[in-house]
Amino acid sequence: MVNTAEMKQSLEGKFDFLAGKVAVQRERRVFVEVPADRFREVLEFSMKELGIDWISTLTGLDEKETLAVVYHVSGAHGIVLNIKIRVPRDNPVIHSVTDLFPACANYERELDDLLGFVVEGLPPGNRYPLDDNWPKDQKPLRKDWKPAKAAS
Amino acid sequence: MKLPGKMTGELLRHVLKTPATVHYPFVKVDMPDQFRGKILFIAEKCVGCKLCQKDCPANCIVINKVGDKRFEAVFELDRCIYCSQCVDSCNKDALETSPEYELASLDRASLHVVFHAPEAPPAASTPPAPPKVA
Amino acid sequence: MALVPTLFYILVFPGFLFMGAAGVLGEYVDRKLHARMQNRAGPPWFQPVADFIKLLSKEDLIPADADRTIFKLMPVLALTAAATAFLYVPLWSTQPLYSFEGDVVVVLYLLTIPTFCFFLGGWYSKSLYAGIGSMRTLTQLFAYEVPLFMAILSPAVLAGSWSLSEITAYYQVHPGYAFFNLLGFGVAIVALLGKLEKVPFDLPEAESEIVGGTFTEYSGRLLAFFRLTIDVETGVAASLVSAVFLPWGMAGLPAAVAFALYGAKVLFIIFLLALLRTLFARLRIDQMVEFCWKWIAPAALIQLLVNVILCGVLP
Amino acid sequence: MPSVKIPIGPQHPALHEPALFDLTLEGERILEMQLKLGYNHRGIEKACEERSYIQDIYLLERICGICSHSHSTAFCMATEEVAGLQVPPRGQYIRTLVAELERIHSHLLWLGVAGHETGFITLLMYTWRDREVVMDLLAMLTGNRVNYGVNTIGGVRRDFTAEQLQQILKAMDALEERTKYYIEVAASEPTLAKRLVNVGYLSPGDAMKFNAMGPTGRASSVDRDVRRDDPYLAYGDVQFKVVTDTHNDVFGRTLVRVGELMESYSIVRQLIAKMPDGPVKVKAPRKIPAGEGVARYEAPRGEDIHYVKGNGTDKPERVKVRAPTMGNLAAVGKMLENNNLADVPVVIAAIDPCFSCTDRAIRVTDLSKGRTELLTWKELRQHGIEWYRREAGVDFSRLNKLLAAR
Repeated sequence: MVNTAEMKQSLEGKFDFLAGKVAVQRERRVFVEVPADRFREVLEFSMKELGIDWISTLTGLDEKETLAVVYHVSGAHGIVLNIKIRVPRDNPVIHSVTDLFPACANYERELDDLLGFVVEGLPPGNRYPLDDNWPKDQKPLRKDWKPAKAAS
Repeated sequence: MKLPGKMTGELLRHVLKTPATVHYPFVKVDMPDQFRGKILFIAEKCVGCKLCQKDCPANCIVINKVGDKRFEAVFELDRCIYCSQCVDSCNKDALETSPEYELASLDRASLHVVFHAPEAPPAASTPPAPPKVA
Repeated sequence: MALVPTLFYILVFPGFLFMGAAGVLGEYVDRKLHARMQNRAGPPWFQPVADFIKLLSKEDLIPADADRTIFKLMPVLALTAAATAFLYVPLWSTQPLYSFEGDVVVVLYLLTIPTFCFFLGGWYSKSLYAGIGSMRTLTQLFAYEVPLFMAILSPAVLAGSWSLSEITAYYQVHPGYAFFNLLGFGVAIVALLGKLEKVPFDLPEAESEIVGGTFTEYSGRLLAFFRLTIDVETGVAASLVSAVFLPWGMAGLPAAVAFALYGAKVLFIIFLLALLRTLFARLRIDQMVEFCWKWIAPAALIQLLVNVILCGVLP
Repeated sequence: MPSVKIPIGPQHPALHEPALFDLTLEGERILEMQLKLGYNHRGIEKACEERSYIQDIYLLERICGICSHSHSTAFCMATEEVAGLQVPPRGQYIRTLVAELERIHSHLLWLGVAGHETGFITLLMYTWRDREVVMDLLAMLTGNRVNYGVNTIGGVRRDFTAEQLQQILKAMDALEERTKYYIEVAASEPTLAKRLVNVGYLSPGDAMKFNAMGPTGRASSVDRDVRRDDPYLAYGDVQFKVVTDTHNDVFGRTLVRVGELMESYSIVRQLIAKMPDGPVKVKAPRKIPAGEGVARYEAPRGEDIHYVKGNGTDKPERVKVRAPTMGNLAAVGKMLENNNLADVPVVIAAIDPCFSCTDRAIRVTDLSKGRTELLTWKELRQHGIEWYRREAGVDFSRLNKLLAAR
């Protein structure tokens, strides 16, 4: 099984755009940022070589100019690899990874509903977690979305 | 073949044992000393820093200045989640928890508790006891 | 037959009033034992009465689709049938209030009538849950009724009579012979669980599956009557089983002692029922039917055969 | 044979909280499940961004009433990672202790729920009575029975006295004896086994494919436990066994949970024996620097993950919570597949989902006919009736006619 240092080494060695950019925050916490178009390659490499077989969740982030997704993946070795990709705010298209991780469908729907990502290749299903009546253009987790003042 | 009725002995033994439950509204269980029940406010100690008001997750505390170094506290107990963070936040020990837990009320107004500033005796309106269930 | 004593028998003792009181007391004992076996405090002594009075004071709601006549008639009919059966069961002497050759069969059939009333009441309330509950009631009936009949009739076979008073009188003469019927006693207790719709055979009213089952649409007085019917049925069935299977001390004792003995026997049977319903998980309907036909019915059949053979062997 | 879509929920007698399970059936067989979630969506992640870190602890603690400590600990661990705070060892041990007590109470609760759903009320009453021992312990230690509120950024809010620790040890002995008894009952009571064995089958391959976590996965041989794989708090200092099982059904999940109860008692004893002295918390700044942290936590139901991103103010930039049930939902679909529709309420009830942590629902889609039908509970029951007619010879055809007429 790989350890944290080997994972860093292996990722930096394989992908030149990651050289020196793999951040190890502490033992078993690896953070990388990859270009959106190379993400799939990195993920498949990790699954093949780095013992990644488990997706914990996806986190969507609103970073003002861009939107970002963090894929929290891990494996039997317990190392959490956090792969971040950035997409432009006006065209937030990401590709589904449900073919690799079938459990991922609801996490990707959540990105769509709460942050307005467009997930390509997502299997059809109900929206999650918002109600069917919720307006499609309201994305609550975007920073510019403010809830109506609650009547107190 | 396994015979059903594994628990027979256990059940028969318990017929004569004291039950584990109590007849609640008539018999009350005492809460431990450190139980986080209704919050009490000691107006004499308050210096008006409003840290409790700021840290309250439920926004149920309001500290009002009523005079020179005199402060009153207004608690909305229907919103309080009894986390006692305000007790931790207070640097002057002006807040403390009490083991009182029977706080349900049919009248929402009774859950609006005002702890008056020092001159007047701290008179908390006590909510009526919950309706007795026969 | 004098009118006044007859009315007294029917209405007060051992008729409606006594029987209702006994049934309610039986329910209390059952619930209390159930609770105490589960280490709970259980209800106070007046709880069944309080429940009954509360239900009486509530509004009767009848679904728009339901057949009003049958819907209203069934609780009354069920209670009447159960109450009538009480008059034919010997309590603390070999002599019940009324007796004739063949009354044991009549009592058994009278005890079946409430079950049919549950079925019809549920069926004609046109509720889905009640419909399913009704079907389950009937399915169960076919599973437990035959073993119950065989089990209760086998002591009668041994005694050579279809009259309850003669059966009890026979066992007064031969008290030891009652031990031959122990298997039948067990079968009767298990079948009673089905008749009284208690766990593990409470499928007609399994609340986590079909809400209220047969009684889903019933409320108020009508539900109170149904509940009382079950209480009275418990009393009658327990008395019948005690008279047939535990026939000791039915004659030659002072009235008070005999009555206390009768009470003890009935309480013992209620205790057994409470223990069994506390002990098990609910079966599915297919498992229930399978269990009854695979184990209970053959056991009852063996009991019957043994008694037929004993009949020829014993003096 | 044409397939039919049937939804179960959002309001349903077998569900304790709103959820909609959309099932695709072929005849009686369930082909596929889709979820409609969100009935309990409370916008907690958005609310966290508008509150300070201290307020967030209590908000996140109230995501779920059963695994409240899991959420608050995971959030605190993630925040401490961002802020670079090191919780003193005694604080770590106290957090771990409460975590294990919580696991004990959650598993005992589950055992009772399993008893209730199978109509075995006695098991419910006994396990919940024994659960009171843990609840009382937690009330004594933390000041409340459910939302313990022991965590704060940088440590814990309360220290435990030696006397209290002795009381815990005493309670553990009593509970261990009871648990052994329940293991015996579960293994030898045939009426209980009839309702649990071969219900909700999930093969090891599918469990891994759908990332089934916690006892659900471990009952299907998925040997994953965050406590061992990614040690946090004081789990690196204690010895324990990860309980797995090969039954792959509800019965296996029961065995895993009671096995974990036994492990938890041993963990609690080790923690108390090794409990270090010293402070229980470090002072935490109100303003947390910019940065991100990920915390994984083995909650009683599986892996709970929190992601916290700070931006230098006293309010987090982003908090992401993934509760264990959410991760197990995909596997739930697999469990229902190839089961009989008549058994669906039992299967759903037996997986012990935490509906508050995750919202969910099922809708059934008719693949062969390509039509979607909304079937009500009564129509579902009708399927059950037909099944019983075929399998048990119970004829419900008259009832079916009645249903068709309505």
